[in-house]
Amino acid sequence: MVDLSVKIGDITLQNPIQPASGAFSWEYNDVIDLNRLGALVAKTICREPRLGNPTPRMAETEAGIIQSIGLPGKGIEYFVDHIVPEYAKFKPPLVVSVNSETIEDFAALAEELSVPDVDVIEANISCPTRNQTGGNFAMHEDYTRDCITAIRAKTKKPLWVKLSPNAGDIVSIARAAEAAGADCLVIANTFLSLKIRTDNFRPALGNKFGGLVSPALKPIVLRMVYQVAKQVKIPIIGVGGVTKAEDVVEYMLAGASAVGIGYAGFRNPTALVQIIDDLEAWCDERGIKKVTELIGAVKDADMESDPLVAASVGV
Amino acid sequence: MVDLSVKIGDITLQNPIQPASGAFSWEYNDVIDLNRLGALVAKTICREPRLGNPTPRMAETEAGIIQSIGLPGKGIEYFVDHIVPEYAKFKPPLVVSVNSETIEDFAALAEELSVPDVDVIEANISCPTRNQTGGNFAMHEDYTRDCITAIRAKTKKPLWVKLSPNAGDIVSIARAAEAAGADCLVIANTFLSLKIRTDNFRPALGNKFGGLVSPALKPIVLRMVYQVAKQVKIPIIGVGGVTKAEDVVEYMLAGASAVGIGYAGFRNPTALVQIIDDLEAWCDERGIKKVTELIGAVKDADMESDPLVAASVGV
Amino acid sequence: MALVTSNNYTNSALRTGDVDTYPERKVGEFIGTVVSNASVNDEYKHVVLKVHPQALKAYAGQMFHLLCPSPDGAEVWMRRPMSVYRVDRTNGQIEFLYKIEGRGTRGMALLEPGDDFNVAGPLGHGFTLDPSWKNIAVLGRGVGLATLAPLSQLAAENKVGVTAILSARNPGVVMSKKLFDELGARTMVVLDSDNSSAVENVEKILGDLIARRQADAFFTCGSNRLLKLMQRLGKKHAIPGQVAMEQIMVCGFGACYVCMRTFEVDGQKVLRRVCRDGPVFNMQEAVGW
Amino acid sequence: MALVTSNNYTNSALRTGDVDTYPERKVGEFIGTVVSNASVNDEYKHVVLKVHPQALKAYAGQMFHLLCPSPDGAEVWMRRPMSVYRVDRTNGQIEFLYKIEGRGTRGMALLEPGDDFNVAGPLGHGFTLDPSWKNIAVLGRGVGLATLAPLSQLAAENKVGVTAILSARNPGVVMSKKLFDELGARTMVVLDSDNSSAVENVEKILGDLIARRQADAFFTCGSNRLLKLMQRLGKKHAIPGQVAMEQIMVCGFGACYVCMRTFEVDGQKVLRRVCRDGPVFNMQEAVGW
Ligand SMILES: Cc1cc2nc3c(=O)[nH]c(=O)nc-3n(C[C@H](O)[C@H](O)[C@H](O)COP(=O)(O)OP(=O)(O)OC[C@H]3O[C@@H](n4cnc5c(N)ncnc54)[C@H](O)[C@@H]3O)c2cc1C
Ligand SMILES: Cc1cc2nc3c(=O)[nH]c(=O)nc-3n(C[C@H](O)[C@H](O)[C@H](O)COP(=O)(O)OP(=O)(O)OC[C@H]3O[C@@H](n4cnc5c(N)ncnc54)[C@H](O)[C@@H]3O)c2cc1C
Ligand SMILES: Cc1cc2nc3c(=O)[nH]c(=O)nc-3n(C[C@H](O)[C@H](O)[C@H](O)COP(=O)(O)O)c2cc1C
Ligand SMILES: Cc1cc2nc3c(=O)[nH]c(=O)nc-3n(C[C@H](O)[C@H](O)[C@H](O)COP(=O)(O)O)c2cc1C
Ligand code: FES
Ligand code: FES
Repeated sequence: MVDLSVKIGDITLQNPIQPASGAFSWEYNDVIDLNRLGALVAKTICREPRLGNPTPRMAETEAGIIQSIGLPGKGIEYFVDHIVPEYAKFKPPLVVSVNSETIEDFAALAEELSVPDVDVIEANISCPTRNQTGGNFAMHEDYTRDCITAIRAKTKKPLWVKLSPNAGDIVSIARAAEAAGADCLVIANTFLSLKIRTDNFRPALGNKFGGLVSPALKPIVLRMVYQVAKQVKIPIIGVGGVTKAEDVVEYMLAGASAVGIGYAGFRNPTALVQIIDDLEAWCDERGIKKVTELIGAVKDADMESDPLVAASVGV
Repeated sequence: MVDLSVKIGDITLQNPIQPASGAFSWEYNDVIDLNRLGALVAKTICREPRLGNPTPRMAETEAGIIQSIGLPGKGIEYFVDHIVPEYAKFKPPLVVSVNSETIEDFAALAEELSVPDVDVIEANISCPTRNQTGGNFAMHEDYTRDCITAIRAKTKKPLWVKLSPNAGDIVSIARAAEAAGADCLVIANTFLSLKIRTDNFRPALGNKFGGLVSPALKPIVLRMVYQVAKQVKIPIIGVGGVTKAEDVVEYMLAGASAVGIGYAGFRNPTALVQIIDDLEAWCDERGIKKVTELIGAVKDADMESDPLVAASVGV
Repeated sequence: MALVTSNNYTNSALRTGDVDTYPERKVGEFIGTVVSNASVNDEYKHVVLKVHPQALKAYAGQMFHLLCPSPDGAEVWMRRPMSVYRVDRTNGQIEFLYKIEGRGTRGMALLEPGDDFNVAGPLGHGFTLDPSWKNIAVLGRGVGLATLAPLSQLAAENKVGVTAILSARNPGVVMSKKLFDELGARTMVVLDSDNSSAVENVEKILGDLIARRQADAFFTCGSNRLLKLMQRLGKKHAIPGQVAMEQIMVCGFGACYVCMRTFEVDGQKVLRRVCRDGPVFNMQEAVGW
Repeated sequence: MALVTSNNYTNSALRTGDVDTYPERKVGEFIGTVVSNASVNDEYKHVVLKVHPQALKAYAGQMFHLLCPSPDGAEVWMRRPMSVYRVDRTNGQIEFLYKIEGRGTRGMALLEPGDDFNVAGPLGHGFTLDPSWKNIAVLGRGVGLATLAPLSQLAAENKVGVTAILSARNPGVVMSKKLFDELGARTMVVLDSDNSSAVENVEKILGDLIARRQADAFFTCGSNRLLKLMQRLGKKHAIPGQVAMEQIMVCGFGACYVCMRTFEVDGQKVLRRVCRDGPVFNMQEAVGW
């Protein structure tokens, strides 16, 4: 039977499947055994208690949804005192996602979150509806470097950095995060989007803009993972449009060490566990002994470059 | 009955529906009456005859397709002598899309294409599979400004500029294009993407990377149109995921003056003409006298900003 | 043509006969088999599903999150929440009463006996009955009746008397009267068509019930106007109440914070999650809907 | 459950009785009505569609571009090209013979009599018969036979004799023999299971035909190996030939340049569009497939 475990820096995950931040909570233990997951990822927490954005916070689009939640939460104190202990009841490592408007506070939060039951700090520097100098630092190389440098100085916990698909040059931003001390890159957050209702001419979301979530986006995020994997040494977690075991394989072939899953768990609450089982079966059928063999194993070295040759073979 | 005509600079289109470059040719007259369209848009032409990319050039994804054609064509001479006359048989204005690896050649091509039967030059500075300093200038403000300035100096034809959704800050690039003399912005080209086959671990396209085309992407492109429309004075043509009349309305509400359509015409070869009819009916049902009333008419001025108020009304 | 499950997604939901490998579950993802899916009137249908026994734990006011089939060959991307209308433990069936609104419910309307239907639940906190209550007053309108109907089942099981006031546009769209009747409730129908549904008239009916001590608690769903009325009377006469709320949902598990409604608790406005903190809430705390 | 057309897309295709507002059209988007969709064997099905008269202009070697229904509730994003298998002008029907391969053809396999099926065509250049030809030799395998079969119809109409060599894995998957037979072709079956399909044996059969002047022209589709054989023999004996090619398509109209194949013309390799320059090409020019 295949060994599904993967290493993200010093952390070993029993398998490469984890939830995506914001699309998960310990409350999912109602429907799946959380001890089966590679990691547990908490919703992004901010310092102050926040109400979040005006409703509606979700609207269906032609092929997916847009959502704009606005990082609601009860603040960091409540989080450390009441929510971390909920996650601590389970065995997989706990990844705590954090966001702040300022670099100093971001670093301070990371420090305060570095309590024993927290295993990883995930810096969500890519919340699409925050502005680029306040919370959405991942749009720029410099902001990314400064922010991650500051956080790195304040915590010894493994530091994962969630990047933005809205950035034009994700490779440079990824390299900046790596250089500043990130242990892993999470690629990517959601795509800044807009839906206007044609019945009343109003934006469909209370917050106007929202992040697009759709399996349709997987080829874009996969391209980003592939490009970044060729340019950095730290591991990558691919997030975007994973809905089945083959998608995990595809991300790993492109260079990811693990994946995060949001939408699929909304569609099928038991999806994450099933994807673990399906991935195991997929590897076993092909005699793959360790799932890590798949990482970066895309066969892209000997592609036919002559169109005249290519167009005379196969379909 | 509604007046569907719109003005793009000095050019009047009988309606706001046109094909997207590369997804159309005069050969579509086999199935629809081309004289019904707002404009005719030719496939991007380059100077030299080009074979294009190795096959396969298209692969289906979970919710759309990726494609990488590679701008094949018989070169500019053949184009002017044989293809322009094919389009000239029809009444709508002819938009000729052009691309080059260098700024000088780009400008020279635009000049050579400025023949009487050509009504508009569309500078495709956003071909996703070309690199950023060679053909895909729309990833950077500076390259965009330099390229459009050079072209503007060489042609008096209306100059439309097709932007890239892969750029991180499309507003700045749009403003650069406007400042350099663009008469209209076409937003946007395709999203750089990758698909890896899990059966043989190989990229699905002969050219590895391709552009993603999917109705799923409309909310992203719509957001770009909305953002740019607030910051420029020249008209915008929205391109991406238009498959029905309501999508035209949505783009116009966001600030577009017209739309370009690719995928929908592949799915339903008669779609473009039907969308014109449906748009007319949609306007008539609502007593809209001129379709131009819709441009930028999104009601975004008085949105409820208090989440506590928003969450106590409606669904 | 018959649809099978999409290859793009996992298929791990429990079917009727499946062994549950995670019996600790409070909530399941189930593939029910459609037993019937009949029209109630022009706007409403009633679907009966044979389900895995785990799904039968549902009680009044709880909901399921439904993966509606596509009405048109394009995917329906989000689940739709629906109150459980009836739990038939004897036959291993659950039922939903639904209004054909948009794409999701249009997809549901296409279900035929024998079809699969993926439902997740039961979710949320439903209605609760205080042992001291002898008689309750239930006031609902439209699709709200689907939510309130199983309350009469719960009440019957707990030997609590029910007066159900069913509000509707006209006699043709009165719903659930039979179900309430069968379960021993006293039902009264008020209509827009003869003006009996006017707030003043409903207020009078409720006033009578209060006077006759037939209203130890209030229950409502489906109309903001009727909620306001019950809140006012409840406050005045110190009658406790529960209201079932609606909001657009994504997860259904309390994780995503999409389904927020405003409540006023100790003079302070707060947001709560309909899916997990509700859908049934203290009537006096609900700000509106 | 029955599918209707997706609201996300236009619905402007011509149904059987519709007035064509653009009668100049060479190509139509049609909504045909499924008359039957029966299995031919384990892998192949045969669908018969009632269509608008404009669709009946199709002839041998031309194709339609099919908007396959979803097999699984997730959209099928691209049309699939299929050769027209038979045009039945008397009954206003067109037919396709297809192999169940992937999602698109699995969706097709679900079609039931009475269902709508959106097909665009006829597209491309089909087979042509030179008036000087008296007898032609047709060699096909697998799904290639679907493309070649209507050639016998064309030949019959032009009073040209046909010898059809049908290659297959085993007797169970031989197809179209009946159709060829009915239209007066001489059919021969060669099989992998008894080794009669080996290139040497087929070469012998073709050699005989050539010797007996029964092969004024060659036609093939469905196997690269058989194409190479016919090319070689055709070159040696100066027998003209036509081959129908396949390639992944997007538009079907010649606009997108997705469907390219390599040809050698006057010693020079070029790319041509299968959808518009073909799908039928000069056999000697085809480089491979
Ligand atoms: C707790 C709860 C219980 C409910 N019980 C019932 C019931 O028993 N019977 C019944 O007919 N209806 C019930 N509803 C309402 C039902 O969920 C909506 O009618 C349904 O989601 C509409 O979906 P649609 O695709 O047909 O409509 P669309 O208009 O196409 O829906 C578009 C989007 O809006 C969302 N949406 C629209 N209306 C609502 C709504 N009222 N609540 C939540 N999301 C909505 C949908 O999820 C979808 O994302 C309930 C809602 C909630 C929250
Ligand atoms: C001119 C022409 C005529 C054809 N005639 C017939 C016929 O009469 N009967 C028949 O059974 N098949 C025929 N084919 C092949 C048929 O198009 C493919 O079998 C079909 O597209 C496979 O689709 P799928 O969704 O079932 O398979 P999938 O494997 O899911 O297809 C995946 C993708 O590859 C494309 N694709 C896969 N195989 C082919 C192929 N061979 N040609 C073009 N695109 C392909 C599909 O369009 C799709 O985008 C013909 C192809 C061409 C080009
Ligand atoms: C409702 C919702 C809430 C989200 N909240 C967060 C969040 O708090 N922090 C974060 O980093 N990402 C958040 N995301 C983004 C997801 O983590 C993930 O990046 C995205 O959904 C793409 O993955 P998917 O395609 O598997 O859904 C949220 C997504 C959704 C749908
Ligand atoms: C097959 C194909 C070829 C294309 N070729 C070109 C091209 O030559 N020049 C160009 O500017 N855009 C090209 N595009 C992009 C389209 O013009 C358009 O921007 C894109 O398809 C998005 O619109 P849609 O969602 O309506 O398809 C091409 C798209 C496709 C699918
Ligand atoms: S729907 Fe996700 S929290 Fe309620
Ligand atoms: S499929 Fe578009 S050119 Fe052939």
